[in-house]
Amino acid sequence: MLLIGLAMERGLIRHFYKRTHAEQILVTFGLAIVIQEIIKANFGANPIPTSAPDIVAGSANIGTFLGLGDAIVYPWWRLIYLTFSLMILGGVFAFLQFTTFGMVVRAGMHDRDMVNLLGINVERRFTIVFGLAAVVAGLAGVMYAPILPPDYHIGMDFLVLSFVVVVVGGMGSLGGAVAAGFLLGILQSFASMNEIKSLFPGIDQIIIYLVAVVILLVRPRGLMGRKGVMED
Amino acid sequence: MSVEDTVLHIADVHKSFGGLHALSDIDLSVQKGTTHAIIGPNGAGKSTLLNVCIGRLIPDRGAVVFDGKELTGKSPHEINQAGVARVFQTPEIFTDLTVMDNVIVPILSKKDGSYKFNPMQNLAHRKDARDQAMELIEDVGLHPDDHAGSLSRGDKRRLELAMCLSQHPKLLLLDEPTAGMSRHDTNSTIELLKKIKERGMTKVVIEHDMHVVFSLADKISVLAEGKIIAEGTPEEVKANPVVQEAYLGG
Amino acid sequence: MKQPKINRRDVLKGGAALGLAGAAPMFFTRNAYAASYLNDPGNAATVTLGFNVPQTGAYADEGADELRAYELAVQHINGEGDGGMLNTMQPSALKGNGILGKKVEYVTGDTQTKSDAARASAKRMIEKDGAVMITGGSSSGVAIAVQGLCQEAGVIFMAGLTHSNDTTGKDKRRNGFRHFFNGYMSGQALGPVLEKAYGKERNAYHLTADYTWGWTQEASIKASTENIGWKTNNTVKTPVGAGDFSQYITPVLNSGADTLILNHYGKDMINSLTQAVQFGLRDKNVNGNDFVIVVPLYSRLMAQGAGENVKGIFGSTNWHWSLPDEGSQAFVKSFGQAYGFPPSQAAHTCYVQALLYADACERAGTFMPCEVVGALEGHKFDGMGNGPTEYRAEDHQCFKDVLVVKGKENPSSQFDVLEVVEVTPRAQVEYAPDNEFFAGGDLGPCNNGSA
Amino acid sequence: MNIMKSEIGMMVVFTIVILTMPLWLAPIGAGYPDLLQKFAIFGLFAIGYNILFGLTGYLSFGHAAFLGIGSYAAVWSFKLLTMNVLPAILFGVVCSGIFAFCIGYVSLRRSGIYFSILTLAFAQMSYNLAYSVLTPITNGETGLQLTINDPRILDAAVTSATGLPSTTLFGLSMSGYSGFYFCAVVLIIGFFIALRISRSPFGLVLKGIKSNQTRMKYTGFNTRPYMITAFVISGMYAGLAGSLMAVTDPLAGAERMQWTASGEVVLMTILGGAGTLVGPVLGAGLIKYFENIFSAFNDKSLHELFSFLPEILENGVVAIIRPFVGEGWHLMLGLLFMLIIIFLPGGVMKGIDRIKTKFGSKSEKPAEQSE
Repeated sequence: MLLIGLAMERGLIRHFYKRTHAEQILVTFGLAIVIQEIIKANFGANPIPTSAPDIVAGSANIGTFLGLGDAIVYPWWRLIYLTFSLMILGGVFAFLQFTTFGMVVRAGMHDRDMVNLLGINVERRFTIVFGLAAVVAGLAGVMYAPILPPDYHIGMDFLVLSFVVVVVGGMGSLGGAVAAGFLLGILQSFASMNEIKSLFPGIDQIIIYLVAVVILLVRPRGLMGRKGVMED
Repeated sequence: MSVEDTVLHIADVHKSFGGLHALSDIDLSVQKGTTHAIIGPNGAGKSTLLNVCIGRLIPDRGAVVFDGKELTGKSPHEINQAGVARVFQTPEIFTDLTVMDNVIVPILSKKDGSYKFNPMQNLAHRKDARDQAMELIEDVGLHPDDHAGSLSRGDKRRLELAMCLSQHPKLLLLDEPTAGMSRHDTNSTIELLKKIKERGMTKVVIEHDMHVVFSLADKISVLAEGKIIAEGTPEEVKANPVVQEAYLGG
Repeated sequence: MKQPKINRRDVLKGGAALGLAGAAPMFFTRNAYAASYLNDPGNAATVTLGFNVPQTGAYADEGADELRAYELAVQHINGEGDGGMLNTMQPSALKGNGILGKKVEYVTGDTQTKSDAARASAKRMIEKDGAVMITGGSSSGVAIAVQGLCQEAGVIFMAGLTHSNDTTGKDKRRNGFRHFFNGYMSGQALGPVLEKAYGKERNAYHLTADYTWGWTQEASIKASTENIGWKTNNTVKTPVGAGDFSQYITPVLNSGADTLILNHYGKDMINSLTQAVQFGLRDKNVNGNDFVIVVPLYSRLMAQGAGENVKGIFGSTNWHWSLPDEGSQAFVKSFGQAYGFPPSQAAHTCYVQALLYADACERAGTFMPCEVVGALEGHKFDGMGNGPTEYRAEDHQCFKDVLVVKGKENPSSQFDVLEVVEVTPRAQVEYAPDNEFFAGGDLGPCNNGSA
Repeated sequence: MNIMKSEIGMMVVFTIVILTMPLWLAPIGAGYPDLLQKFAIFGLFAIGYNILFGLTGYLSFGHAAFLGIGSYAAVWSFKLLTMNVLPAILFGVVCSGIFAFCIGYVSLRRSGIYFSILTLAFAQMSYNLAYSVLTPITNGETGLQLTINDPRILDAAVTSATGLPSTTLFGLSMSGYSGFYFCAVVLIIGFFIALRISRSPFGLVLKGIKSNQTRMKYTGFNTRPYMITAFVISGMYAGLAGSLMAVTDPLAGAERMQWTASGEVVLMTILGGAGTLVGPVLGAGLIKYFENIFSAFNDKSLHELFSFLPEILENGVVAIIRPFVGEGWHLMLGLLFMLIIIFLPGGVMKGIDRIKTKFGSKSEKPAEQSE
């Protein structure tokens, strides 16, 4: 995953830093179609069942653990997934926040030329960040496979949603993305309840987008967006 | 001078960012037909003052009165429609358009600015606008068919000046109009600005270049740390010891 | 940039030129010779059929399997290969020399599982390639959209995989025919089997894909399970393509229900089933009953996608390659020889539809759609893998036995994931044409199209 | 004087090229009514989209919503009023215009990526609702179709032989070639309007907004109403295209509103050349051609195509091409897409301009982007 990410950045994406955002989006979209079709040609279009290791199969009886009877159960794998994502999140956050490397990258986001003038090779660091992003996304995919059997089209299903979450969270803000993810996920779950659906028919279908609209109108740069990122 | 001659009156304006007082208790009057220069060291609040005048920033306190009307709280396009035009420090022009179109847009603004839907009118037939634009473009020495984006920095400034002049503003605000220009270009710009003065246009100029300031200004206000520390004719200001200490000497 | 002046007269002149230019190519729009119906092959040596299947999108694998079946059917009709079901079909007017002596040619297209794309593709086949019959598809929305198009254009439509009641219910058309079974039949077939396996005292919770097919299936299954005494605890609609169903599954745990019915198909079915099993639903015991899950419509390809999780889960299917009858065996054999693995139910229904169309043309003695419709309406046949079958004249739905299947506990290969539990006889799944689930439609007159 | 620079010259050339499409597209397999109709309809859609994106630079990811609304409105007009296409088109354009005003009014409070996300969110909401909850109006996944029993209060009770009446323009059937010519005439009118807009003071204001919105504001322009107008106009174009889809094929489906459909028009515009007049039409044609022709190849038709080659060569060529056509046409599209963005930023029109300046007459300046 790291290698694919690095290769992609070196071969293609870096030539697009100077182009418009629209072109950046479009060229990666084109690449996504190509990769997707290659996967289809090799693995077929049908989902591939992937089971979690046997040792963590089944579900945990959280209710008993909390002393609430056996009413609340949750699959072990999802608990592992949750723990794992929190660890990755912490790692990425620490990396960007507390290392010099992260500091340079954040500075480069605001003003690439300035950082370059300081004699720091921003390009190389962006390559590494891109690779890192690919690794994190890849890990998410691997860990998610037992919950959602992967097929060649799975990327597209997540594309729009992740796009919305990042923008709603605030571009360039890790905390914002996490907060937006939680917020939208929880609201979606509430909206899926029959009691709420009977009050507002179809609310479960649109809640995410509705909340996205409201947030962007109230907070122009998303939940935790900072000035100067992706604004030209 | 009487109050009627005052075109722009900045009354008791105060603006702070966080804890920083960018402007405090600014009181300033600009007389009709004069060129009023504002000088001061970097960070003195000169650009902030201009931004308050054109509606980019809203003052925390005080008012900007132009031509008897209060501008505070009005949106930028309303302020421009009232007759205030501004030349920016880094030229704000339409880099994707030709020089001709760059000048035509502000000419259209008088009629179309607040909104006019005329999608079927052919621009090529607006001869009045084209002639007017052509005259101005020749005045500043540019070519109408050139692409604005490919102009030199100096030419871009001249283009922006032409764009502002095409609106016949009652008040023209100039933010360092000669910064980054060669001595030759600076001189021709000074000539151009003097020519405008003869037409009776009121100007407020922010400038570092003392050569420019003393050859253009009728009156100078000196700004330091958000306050006006001195005001008067060029000679008076030159002689003022406070100014010499704060600015000229430092 | 200089521009000439334009005045009103110029505009008028331009308009006149435009009118003239518009009129000229109209001469090319009609064929010179007269024909009695659209795309009449006339004296040509070949006849063209259009195979419209999903080649991209979620159902691309099913589409690929359908296309394999069609290619096989064309070979068999043209007298190539081992003949497949041509040898077992009863009665058969096919001679193995094409249809009416004309060699069968075919064109293919991608429906993308989208109505617009499917209709565009079908229109190309009709307008450009001269297809006299369109067949295929792997979802009800597309089938209904293409069926409507074929009716308007005036060609025959032989539906592929489409399970919604509406295809031969409220959206039925005279030019369209469906061999595949439907949601109501699934419900009728499953009811008795579920009663036998799980008893009369059950409390069912439905999760239903929130669109037309899901609703008709939910209604059908609900009716038949309530008929055997089951209570319906709740019915919850889930958005199509939800991906994560956890927020729908958690409420099931505390609802008091002991049976979960997943009215999902395709990816939704794979995901909801996988996740329901992970939440430990099947390990639970509610009201003294072991918790069970039912997936009313099975597809072998999708069952493969769900892997281990389908074991022991009941559902229904139109056909399965393990059926021992002569017709099924002949088809599985020639399909296996050509491609190296057994065919899916989608492949089967498409293959059969192609053969049935060819046979109807032979019997009608023409490709003229209205004559072919006449030959298919009320046609009874056997030896095609489903036992004695009838194309009912009133709604163009095939009536035949329905298979109830169960996920196999010990699969011998990746294709061997389902076992047939019961073959529900036709009488048990049959319904009156004006049944409440199918009412509201009208076949209308047939359409030969304008040549 | 360059013929392409003059308005009349441009219109005459465009009109001739469009109306003779059945002739010159036939040799490459695209000369049949349905695809020709699609060329015209999506050309119109892309022209309209370009008025927003090409002139003002605002990237909307939700324009398919207006296409869908136009379709639904037109089909309802067929069901309730009459099979005549004019009320349907009017109804479609008006409905999408109203809708565009509402969405634009809210979305245009933000710019850049935030504007894109807002439009995307609105379009996805429309799609999800149309697919499920609004089924009584939209007929959900199946799509809204005509039925024999529709009231059609303005039509006398005529039942046609096929069971379903077909859409007409005062008796002229709107399927087949006559449908194409109708769409083509609408396309030409739409093109003319877009041409005039781009050369009008209004158009110049929009270009000014794209180039430097700050300067526009400090030059006395209230940019918001201009933006909203551009948004509504392009929404109406989309509605017009949507109603024409219903005219040539009376069906409206929810998937017309999905984000992939919105993405498609972005691709068309950028592929052809955003901001150019002809580019979007070209891009629309290119993508529709790929979708309909390249996806239709199979082993058999490929072998037939290359049967003039010796057998070994034939098999070789087919083996190389096979993965890119038929079920692999998406691969081809993705590759083409990347190649154009990488090597021809600015789209096909820009590429043509480059070739022109390289080989063409020296006196000719590279065509401006604004054209």
